[in-house]
Amino acid sequence: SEPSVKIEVLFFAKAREITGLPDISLQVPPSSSAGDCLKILLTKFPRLEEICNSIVFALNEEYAPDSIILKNGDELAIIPPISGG
Amino acid sequence: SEPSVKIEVLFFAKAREITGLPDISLQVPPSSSAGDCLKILLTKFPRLEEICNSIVFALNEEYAPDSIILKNGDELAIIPPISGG
Amino acid sequence: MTDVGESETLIEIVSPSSSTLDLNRYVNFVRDPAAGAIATFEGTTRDTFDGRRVVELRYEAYVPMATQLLAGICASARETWALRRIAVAHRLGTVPIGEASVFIAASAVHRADAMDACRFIIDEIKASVPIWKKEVYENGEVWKENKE
Amino acid sequence: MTDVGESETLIEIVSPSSSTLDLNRYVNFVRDPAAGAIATFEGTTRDTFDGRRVVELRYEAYVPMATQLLAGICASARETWALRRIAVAHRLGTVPIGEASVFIAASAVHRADAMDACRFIIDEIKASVPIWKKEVYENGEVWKENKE
Repeated sequence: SEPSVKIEVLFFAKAREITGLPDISLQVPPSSSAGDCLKILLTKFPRLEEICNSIVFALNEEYAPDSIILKNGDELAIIPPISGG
Repeated sequence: SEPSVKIEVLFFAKAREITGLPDISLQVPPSSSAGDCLKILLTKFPRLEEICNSIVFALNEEYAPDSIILKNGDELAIIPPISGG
Repeated sequence: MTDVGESETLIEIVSPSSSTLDLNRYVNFVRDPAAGAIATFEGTTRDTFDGRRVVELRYEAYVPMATQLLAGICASARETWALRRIAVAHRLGTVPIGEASVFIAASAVHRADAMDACRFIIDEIKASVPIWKKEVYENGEVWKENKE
Repeated sequence: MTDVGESETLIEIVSPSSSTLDLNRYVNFVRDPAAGAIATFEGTTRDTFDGRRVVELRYEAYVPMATQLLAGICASARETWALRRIAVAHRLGTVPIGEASVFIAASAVHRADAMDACRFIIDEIKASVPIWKKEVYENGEVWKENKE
């Protein structure tokens, strides 16, 4: 059997408010991309729809494209539009 | 007889060091320009020669050209190259 | 509070439980006998936005990533300009009206380097560092987005 | 000390008998609930120039003319940028190594205005205000000239 891919997902700002959680552990199918993961998250938290066109991803503390493939132990952050400063 | 023109001359920085004075009162011929006044000052303080190509004038607290005509009671400042900041 | 250990660069993301940013400490950090110039930028909480009365701002950050990116921005600034010392601080949690949310100080031998670097750092912070601000009004609140 | 009375602009040429410039006082002067940004510039005495060890700087000014010109520079800045408050201070007499000879603070709703104005003001001071600095070395001294 293929190895399971267990990741940590972090939510910030509006994403955190919508999910009501700062982070969750998530099991995703092997070879899932960050974009695939977002689809899974949308089934769990349908209100993420509100922001899913404006978010970007960070994988292990670096900005990453939707297409990036997740590995076991990865930390995937959901980054809504930033507003620091 | 023509009215006398008595002015106050201010010296700053190297001009003050050369003359050894912060200011002097000076009688100049009627219709003298600032440049004419400098020639008079050079006869009194020959070492002003060292800086006379780099100075500019201020008349009554405003920058003024060499050609400006002095009037009685004017304050003429000898402005060596500035270096504030 | 998160410090990055490079001796001439100080980076702090200040936890919500802390009080105001200690601006003098950052200015003194960048003060240097070899420097002829210190430029600073302070971002402060405004009392109005588009005519709406702002009560306070609330900041949060992805702290380890933000700290890394700030260190990278300071390193880029050093590659571009001849800088002596840099301090960058961002406050988290509630920031009342008139107080500093972000503070940058840079020292250099020549003034243009200090001023250019300061501007580059705040522009990069706004463009790329994962920090979020919620504007709280008397009757509502909104997560802001940096447009620039 | 020479103050210009416009309520939102503070101009001070600080007499030789005074101590260090009180930078916090100027920053607090420009702090404003309607401002989102404060930019500052501080010119400090460097310990070396062209490899020569500098002991101290000594400043003098044509005070009434310098004060007028500073007021004019601040007025020009206000015509060009949307500013809230401005403070400009220049110290006279001896300024030891590492201390501020000049300090500028400007507040604005938007950061570019505060930073642009700050840079304009220091550039204009260097270019046009009758203030002179003598650099004192261990073995000599020279009146400086702003080249820029």
